[in-house]
Amino acid sequence: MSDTILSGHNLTKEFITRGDGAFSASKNRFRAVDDVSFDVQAGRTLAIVGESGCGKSTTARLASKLLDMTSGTLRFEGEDVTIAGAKELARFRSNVQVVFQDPFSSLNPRHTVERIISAPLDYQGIKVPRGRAALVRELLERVGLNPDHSQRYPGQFSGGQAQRIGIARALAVKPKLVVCDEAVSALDVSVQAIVINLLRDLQADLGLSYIFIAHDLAVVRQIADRVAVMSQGKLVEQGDRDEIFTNPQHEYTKTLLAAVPRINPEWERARAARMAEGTHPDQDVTPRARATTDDGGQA
Amino acid sequence: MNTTPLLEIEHLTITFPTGSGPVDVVRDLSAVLDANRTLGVVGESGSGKSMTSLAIMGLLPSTARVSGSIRLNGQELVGKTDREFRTIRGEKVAMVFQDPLSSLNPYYTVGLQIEEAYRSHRGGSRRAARAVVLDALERVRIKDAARRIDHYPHQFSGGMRQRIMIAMALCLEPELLIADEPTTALDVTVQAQILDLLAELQQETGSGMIFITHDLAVVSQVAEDILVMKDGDVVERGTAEQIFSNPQAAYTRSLLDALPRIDDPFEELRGTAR
Amino acid sequence: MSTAPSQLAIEVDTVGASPGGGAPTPARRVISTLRRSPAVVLSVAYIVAVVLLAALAPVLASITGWGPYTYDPEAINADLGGIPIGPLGGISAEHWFGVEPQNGRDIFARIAQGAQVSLLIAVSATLVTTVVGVVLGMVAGFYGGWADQVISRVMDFLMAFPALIFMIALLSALPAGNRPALLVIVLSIFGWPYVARVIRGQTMSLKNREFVEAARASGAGNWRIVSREVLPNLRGTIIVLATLAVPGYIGTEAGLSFLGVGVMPPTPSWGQMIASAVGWYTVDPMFFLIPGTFLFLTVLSFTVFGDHLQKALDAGDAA
Amino acid sequence: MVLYLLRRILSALGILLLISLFTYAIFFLLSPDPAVLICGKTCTPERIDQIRGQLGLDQPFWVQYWEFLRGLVAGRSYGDGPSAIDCAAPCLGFSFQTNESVTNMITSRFPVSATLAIGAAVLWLLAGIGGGLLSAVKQGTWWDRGAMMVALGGISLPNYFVALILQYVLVVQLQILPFPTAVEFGENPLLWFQSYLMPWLVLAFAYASMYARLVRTNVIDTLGENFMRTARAKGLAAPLILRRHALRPALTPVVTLFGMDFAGLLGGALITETVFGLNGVGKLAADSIAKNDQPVIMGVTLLAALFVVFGNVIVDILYTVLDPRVRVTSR
Repeated sequence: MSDTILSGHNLTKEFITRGDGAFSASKNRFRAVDDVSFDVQAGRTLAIVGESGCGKSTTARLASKLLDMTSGTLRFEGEDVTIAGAKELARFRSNVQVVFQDPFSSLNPRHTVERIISAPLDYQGIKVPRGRAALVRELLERVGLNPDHSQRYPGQFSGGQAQRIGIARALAVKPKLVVCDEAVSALDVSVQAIVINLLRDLQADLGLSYIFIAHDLAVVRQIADRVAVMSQGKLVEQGDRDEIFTNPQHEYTKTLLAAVPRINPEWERARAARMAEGTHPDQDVTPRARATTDDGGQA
Repeated sequence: MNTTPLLEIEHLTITFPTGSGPVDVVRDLSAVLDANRTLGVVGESGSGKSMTSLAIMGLLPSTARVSGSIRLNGQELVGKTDREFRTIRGEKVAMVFQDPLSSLNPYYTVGLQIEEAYRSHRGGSRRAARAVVLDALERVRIKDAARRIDHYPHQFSGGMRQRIMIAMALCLEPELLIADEPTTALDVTVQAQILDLLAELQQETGSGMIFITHDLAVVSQVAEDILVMKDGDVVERGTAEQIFSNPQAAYTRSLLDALPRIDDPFEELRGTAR
Repeated sequence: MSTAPSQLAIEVDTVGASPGGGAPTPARRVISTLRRSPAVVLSVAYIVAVVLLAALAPVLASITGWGPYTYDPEAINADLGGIPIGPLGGISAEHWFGVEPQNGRDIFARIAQGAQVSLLIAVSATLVTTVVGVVLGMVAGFYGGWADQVISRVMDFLMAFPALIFMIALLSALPAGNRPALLVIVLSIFGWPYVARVIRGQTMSLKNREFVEAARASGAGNWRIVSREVLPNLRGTIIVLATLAVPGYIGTEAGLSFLGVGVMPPTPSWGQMIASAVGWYTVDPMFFLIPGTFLFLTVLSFTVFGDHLQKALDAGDAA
Repeated sequence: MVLYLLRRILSALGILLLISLFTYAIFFLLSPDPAVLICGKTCTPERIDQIRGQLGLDQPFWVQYWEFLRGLVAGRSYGDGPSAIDCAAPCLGFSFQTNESVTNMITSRFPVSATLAIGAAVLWLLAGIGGGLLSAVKQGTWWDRGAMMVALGGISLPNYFVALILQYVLVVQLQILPFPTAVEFGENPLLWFQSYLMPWLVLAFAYASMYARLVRTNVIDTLGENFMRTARAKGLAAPLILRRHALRPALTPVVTLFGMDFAGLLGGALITETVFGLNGVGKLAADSIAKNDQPVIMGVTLLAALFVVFGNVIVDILYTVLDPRVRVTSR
């Protein structure tokens, strides 16, 4: 039985938008996140899904304290961190890290990979006895990149590689929870699969918890333990993965699931049968091994 | 049956000069498409799938070198001048792009942007063209079309903008429609609507369609024939059923393996592969 | 995930092909791009020459034997109203660029001295406006809120000012004092908003980039984010703005001196030399052509260099 | 829309008020006593006091400033009784040098500055937009390179230097044009045209260069937009694509720039007017500055500020008309 690591209660975030048209100065309140509650279990993954503008990314920012909430409470390991002082915030930051959607935008193009990955240590004043360079090499290796590339700049990597750098950065302070905000959305399918596998391996090895924000239900199905569905700022349904996918209760969840494009199940079955028979001449080409070379991970 | 197919591409190669010598973005591509059928072109970024469609439209940058043959109803397109291509574009082949917001000119109403496509080929009065535009907007299910015709692109949602792009493409009733990642920028529910719409319209008009996408699940729903591309090469071709139930190329298989599924028949298999 | 724009496939290749070891830093790439352009090389060579001319003005004066303030009655023809003796405004082995009509001061010495004055004013004003503009622009762009409101209103106000007329009026009303210093102050007051406006805009867009959020999530405070994440990304913009500000200030200083409210005689400045040549342009065109050409080429060189720098930096960002 | 206009005009008036306050304060603080200036060399302390009283110079700063503002709006009279001098609104006072009404001085000079500005604007818009557009379309050709080189020269050459070269070549050496003189159009249209020709050219050259560079960049950027690809994919003819789809997005920012530049020039082209001896507002400013004629400097500065500030307002309004995105988001 796992413990709750992070819980949000009745989280609400309002933005005040100034009518940005030239003719109005009226202020509008826009409720991006409306009374959202969730628990993240230690070592597990909570996925938050929804379409664009549903408030899932704002929820991620509230959960990682990148935004201050309008109301609600956030607890980390039972401790209220809704309003955190400098000390509590520092502790929170060393426990909760974020991986962002756009691998290039989230890496400072003017910094070397080593500087990027060691930045959290630097910002939090954490000393590394065996040296930062050594830790960075280790982390690069851990996420499947060439440790000799630590002096390169982000622009010299492919999208999938850049996203691994973002993951390595998140791991540098040994966090307990990683918030992945659309972390695989910008990647090609084959690269996506590798990064998802990497995230799963890291979870198994390090006991990480994830909040996984995504719009792609098929991806969520692969990684989530629990799923929360959001629409227009509200959390419309929440449950264990299989429950949500096989027996959705809310109308919106049903619509969402129905809209996901599927391959003809007969074709899928036929292929599965062929694969099980092992009739393929080059059976050893697993997606992972294959795609790693495509991604250039260890190249 | 010995009629000419709608579109015949033979040994198409597209080359770009770069600082480090010429690079083939498409190599030796051949394909055939008949009216009322859909050809899916699948590949990841940089596979050259979009270049092929730009070559059919004559919209490649002037530095591109094209060899091989593209025949539309038997008429050779490779080597045509920009002026000659004008009678093809819009009139015979129309295109729907990925990002409908940046593909529409923000300075003009959607009505005018559809109307100018129609009038530059068919001429006629603005009043007559407006009726055609209204009809096109209604066919793509834009509610309150009579009012919306005078709105600007930024006043529409993403899905609505893509409908407008489709209306623009269909107002001249082209024989071939090229849809280049038409649903990639859209939410999944909107994507489903747009895919339905495209299928319905194709049934009405009987045009051929080339559907370019990176998404295998989407292409499995819309296309009868499929080309799988990688780094400018066609690695596999076949009917949708062949590709999905019995893929031959290792690359196709790896793509299919990597594809996350909403109802996953391979759960256990993948589990062991890990 | 996106459809390939024309170069995508090609770019992916070149990224993959970069050598394993010491990859070029962005700065080195920009410099090597710039060195390939002959226009840039010529411009930089000219700028270096003018800077040397300015720095070595006293040395050069002792070599030629003519200082900027020394009269040479022998070089002018008093009977003809004081026009220089000899062709082309009296250009000779002794006076390399000829002499001024009426008093026979050596033009080469005055050009060199004028270069010193003009460059000093322009570079100082550039330094002041860049520092003030970058600091205020970043504060306004990063913090937003009332800080932004105050700074932006002041910027609007200063930019709505009819700056030239006002500068002239102000300079004419101000006591003589240290003219170059006054010029720097006046140029800076009206110059910083143009820097701040660009920096503010860029800071606002950088602030929303994910790497700034990433730094915040990593535990960085505002100061660290500004100095370590935002500022390095403004470096290129700042360098370009400063490079293009120098010719602007050189031109404005020359214009003000031309109108008689800038650098005061006898201290030479290029604009003021042209002004004093106005009365002589029919009989001694070299008198305005020489300082005018120096002024033109200096402004041109800085502009060419700035333009190319901007292009090279933009290209570097796109890659 | 009305509300927006009102707010915009109010804020413009606010800025004008601030500018007037600053200008007034600076002259109040920095200038020598105007009474001494007016009085001349043979002056008794009584006479000075009398002048100060008449001009209100013995009043504190805020009173003087308030009187000045009131004079602008409602007119004022200096001194009292039969010796009082009336000054109708908008009253900017009287020149210390000539005793002329500053308002009259400015209105009589304004047509010259306007003529200069309009003529130059026509030239630079034609050359700048035409040249920039052609360069963009023929990007990389010899025409493009040549035009951009000329434009680079145009933005780097100080206009008084160009003026001197032109005068030297056209007037002194080639004798194509006469020495510039101040002639009314009615007197001698040809001479009038000839005397304005060089100032127009000089002024237009600098602006045309700037505009050509801007237009070229904007058009090239627009040509790379996705909607240009759509326009081509529709099969539109190349001229229509250029005219309709490229030009409007590319030229909209130019409208903004033009509004500001033209407004600035209406307030007087100081250097050009001075070099060519054109009796416009700019030359008036330069002359009054040289003679320390405060009321005139104040008047000219305010006029220039008025044009710049309201030029800004007009440009903003125009922008909302030209760019539908700005127009409609506001509803």
